[in-house]
Amino acid sequence: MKKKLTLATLWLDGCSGCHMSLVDVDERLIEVAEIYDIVFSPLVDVKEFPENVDVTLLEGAISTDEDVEMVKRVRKSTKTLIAFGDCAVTANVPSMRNHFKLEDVFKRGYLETTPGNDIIPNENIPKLLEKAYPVHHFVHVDVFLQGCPPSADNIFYTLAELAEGRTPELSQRARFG
Amino acid sequence: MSSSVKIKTLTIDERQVGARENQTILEVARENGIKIPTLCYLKGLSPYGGCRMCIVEIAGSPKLLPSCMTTVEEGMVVSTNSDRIKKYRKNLLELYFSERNHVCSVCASNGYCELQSMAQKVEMSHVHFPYMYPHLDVDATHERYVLDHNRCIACTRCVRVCDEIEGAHTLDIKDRGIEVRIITDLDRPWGESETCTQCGKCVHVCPTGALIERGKSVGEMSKRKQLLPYLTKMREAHE
Amino acid sequence: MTPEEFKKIGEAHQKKRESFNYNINVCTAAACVSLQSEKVKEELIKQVKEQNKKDDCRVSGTGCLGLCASGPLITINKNKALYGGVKPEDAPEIVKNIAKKPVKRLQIPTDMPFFARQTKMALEHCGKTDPEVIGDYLAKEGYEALYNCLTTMEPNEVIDMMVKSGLRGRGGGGYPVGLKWSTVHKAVGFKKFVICNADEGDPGAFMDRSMLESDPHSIIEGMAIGAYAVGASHGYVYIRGEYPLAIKRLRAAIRQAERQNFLGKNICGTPFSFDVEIRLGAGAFVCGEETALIASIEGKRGTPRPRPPYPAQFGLWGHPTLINNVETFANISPIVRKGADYYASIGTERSKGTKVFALAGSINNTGLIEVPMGITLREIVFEIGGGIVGGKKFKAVQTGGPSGGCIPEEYLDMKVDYESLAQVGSIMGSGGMIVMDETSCMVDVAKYFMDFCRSESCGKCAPCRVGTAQMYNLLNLISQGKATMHDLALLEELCDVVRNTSLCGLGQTSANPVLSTIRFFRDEYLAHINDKKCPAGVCAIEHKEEAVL
Amino acid sequence: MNDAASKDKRRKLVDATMRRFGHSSYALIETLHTVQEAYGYLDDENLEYVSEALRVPLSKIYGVATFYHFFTLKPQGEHTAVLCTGTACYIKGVPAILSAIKENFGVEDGDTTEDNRLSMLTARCIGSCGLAPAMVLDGEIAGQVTPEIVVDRIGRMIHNDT
Repeated sequence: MKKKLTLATLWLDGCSGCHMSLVDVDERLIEVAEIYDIVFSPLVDVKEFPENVDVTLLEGAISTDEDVEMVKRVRKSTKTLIAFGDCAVTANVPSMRNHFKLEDVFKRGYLETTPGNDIIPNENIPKLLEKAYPVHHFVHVDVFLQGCPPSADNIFYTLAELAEGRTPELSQRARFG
Repeated sequence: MSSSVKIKTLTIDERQVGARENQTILEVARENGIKIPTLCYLKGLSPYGGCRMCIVEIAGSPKLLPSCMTTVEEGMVVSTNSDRIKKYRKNLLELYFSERNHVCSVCASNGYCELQSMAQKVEMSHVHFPYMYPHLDVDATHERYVLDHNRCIACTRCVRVCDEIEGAHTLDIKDRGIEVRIITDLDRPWGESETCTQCGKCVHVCPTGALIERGKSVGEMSKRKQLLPYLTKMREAHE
Repeated sequence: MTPEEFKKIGEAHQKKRESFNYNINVCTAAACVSLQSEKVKEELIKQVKEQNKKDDCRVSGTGCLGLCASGPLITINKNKALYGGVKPEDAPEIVKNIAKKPVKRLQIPTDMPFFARQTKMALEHCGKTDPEVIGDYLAKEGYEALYNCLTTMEPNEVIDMMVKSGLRGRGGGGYPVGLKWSTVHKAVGFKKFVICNADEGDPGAFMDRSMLESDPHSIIEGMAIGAYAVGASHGYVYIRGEYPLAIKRLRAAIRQAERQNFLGKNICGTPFSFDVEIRLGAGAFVCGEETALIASIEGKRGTPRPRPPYPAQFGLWGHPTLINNVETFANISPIVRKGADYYASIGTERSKGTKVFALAGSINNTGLIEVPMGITLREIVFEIGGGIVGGKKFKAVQTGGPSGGCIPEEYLDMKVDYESLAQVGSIMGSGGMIVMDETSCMVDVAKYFMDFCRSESCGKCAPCRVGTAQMYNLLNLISQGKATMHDLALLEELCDVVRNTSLCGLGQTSANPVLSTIRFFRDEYLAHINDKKCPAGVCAIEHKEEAVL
Repeated sequence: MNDAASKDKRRKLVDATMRRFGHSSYALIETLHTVQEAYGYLDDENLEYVSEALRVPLSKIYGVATFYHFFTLKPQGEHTAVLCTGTACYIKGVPAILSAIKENFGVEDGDTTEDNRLSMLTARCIGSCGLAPAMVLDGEIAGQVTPEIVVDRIGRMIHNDT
């Protein structure tokens, strides 16, 4: 029996749609479970990101200072980092705030569109960066899995190929959007 | 065609092909099933030579030439997909994606966009140049169409179809460099235009989601690609 | 009109000039005019009247003498005196001892290297004739070359002469003139055009302006000879809107040439007809590129189109068109008069003749010089140019403007010609030569030129419009000390993409200033990136650390 | 001359240019030069008039008018100061001059002061590199200027007519 690989999944500034698509591989989840041990994931109750993980599926853009810390930490302890879905690959929807000033974004979000509320929260929540960035703006990314969300087949194909030690050939399979 | 038109022979990707003397490399390549990517070229409109996707290498010339506007020469040796060209085409796509705000997942043309499919063809997995995130507005003043500058790649297909096929020349391009924008008349809202005939040809030749029909939501704006070939055929029938 | 007739006009004019003992010529080119040389001229005329030497002295305007640094300049051809920095209030003193010894404090030695080391061909008459009087030009064998071509030579012979002379385009590309002329000559077309490219968009280049202001007739004559050689009947001078004085002088010269039948119908009584119109540019550097210039003359946005087809076959309104630079046309009549062999004897093996350079920047003798090809940069900067201002340390000389490069000290002894400049990653360009000393920062210079290309890009093709903007942003990050080595690698990759995929010369050469400064001054880039320091102290380094890779 | 007459005189200048070129579309740039000289800037009314006369579409005219740096679509101040930002001028201290102008008159490239007295523009290169840094004040070239000279000259220029 080959030694089981460790798999971590997480999302930063994302909508968890990619994780839904991951779960969408349906019965093939069993095959995945045979190859990979999920050592960190929102679907699993683990607090600290573990050391030397084989494969990490990182969903979502980098929008806050804590995201930056997390992505650097993930990179340090992951062998193969997958930018999982368009938000991680291109910063997609989160980046639609980038061409506005930050204070206008706050005003729009907390004041103009929510009558009766006149405070912008800023205690013990992560500090928003000026702009939302794709993952490869901060760390080296090994595999770019495009799609919003990427199809379940493409996710499974990627995980299976990596398990065989091959780099997945995604260009003809996946695309943005 | 008068018989005096000379026939030229040349080589494209190691294949011998024949061509009439005034044909471009792109036309001859496509006649022989050789695929060359294009964005601003559209059969039926005058060639523009701006998007640079159709660049090819020609033996003997250090420069990469646009196949849409380079006419064939006897004995030319053309290569359309060397590694060097493939790399540049990918970089060009990355520049297009970094220039404006191309968010495919929420775009009306999602699934029908030529920029999106081109990214797949040239195997562009991600954009490694910094995104520029310019602040661009959306002109939704027209009762039937919307012009979204965030999705525009300034290929001027809309300008050319409005001028050459419809004849209204309502659309043109203003300013220079990174500031270029498509405009209607004296840069007034599209809804106020008196020259626009509301024919919609510009919408159906636009390769991306920059020009769409009002009311179309995400992934619903399929373009009637056969509109222009049909009109061109009808037009030639008249000549 | 036969040669005897226009020679007679020339001689009559010459006799009138010589009837005066003293001819006081005041430089009235734009640089001196901006230092009030017109007022100096009026004052001198007033003084000559007051000291009633009217029949003895004659005051007239003249073209650029080259040494703008010490303008306004005056020459008195009787005693070969040359005065610099003349103020209107100096006029009485000058006129008073016109016959005696020249005024010491104003005098500039005429044997200094700045003047001695020059070989004048294109600038032959500059400073010797009054640009607003055709008679002066005729007195110096003006239009004789045109007359000889029209009456004694076939168009092919004229073209062969250009081929033999080895003259290459002076606009920057260095394309052999003879080859271009023969291509347009052979092109089939019932209507052909000749265009003089006076767009001179390179910042720091002002030789075309000076030639048009000082000797417009030699340009007209050159164009007419070119038109005869290629079989064109109509010509345009596309000139920058920013040169009002040059436009005024050229317009007057064209009118005078028409009146003397050197332009218009049946020139000098021969069957050849040729007329010239002026077209104003309106501030677009890209219109220096041939196809963009043609689009501009056609009343459109100045956006280039792919070549081939070249304008020689498919040019203005689809007709075969010859386009050459001002300086190229200025070289034509000297070649016809002095012979192709004489011209070919000057310069290097593959770069023949002379080149006009506009010396500017941190150099003592700023101004125009015309030197034989093959001269070394050291001779230009330190001997002719008189060395660096304030004795500061030489750092680099920039040639070719936004398409050129910065050449460091170790190449000072390099011969200046098309090939050697290309080897050090620069280009000849139109001839702007900006000398920089230790106070200039090379990253800042690269950023300045990229800012120029970014705002002058026409926007038609993505590599140039987006590439230059991306490169400018990266250079900005570097100069603010916020960049990483990853950014430098991105910058170098972008240079390669933009240079190879851009549609026209602007995009293709926009990377040259960056590549040449990285090649020769990489340590300065590293200082900005790793040490967060600007060695020359020019860039404002911000110390906030950006959270980047 | 009251406004209608002067407008009429200026309109005649524009017509003259168009007539000189036989009202053909390639006379567009020359015509826009005349409009700018006569009216100081390219206003919409004139653009429509020229579009009609030369049979050039409105959008095409706007494209040409905004392509060239020399043309301006905004009314200009009474006095214009054009600072040359060519290479020779740049390395001799243009940045310092620009910030001095911004401090003293609150205007940057392409702006006009609120009191409409001064329009500040930059030019790529005005060809007076021998006198770098150079500046054009109401059409008159001033050479070898320093921040102090510039502030003084502009100040005198815009205040001398009150």
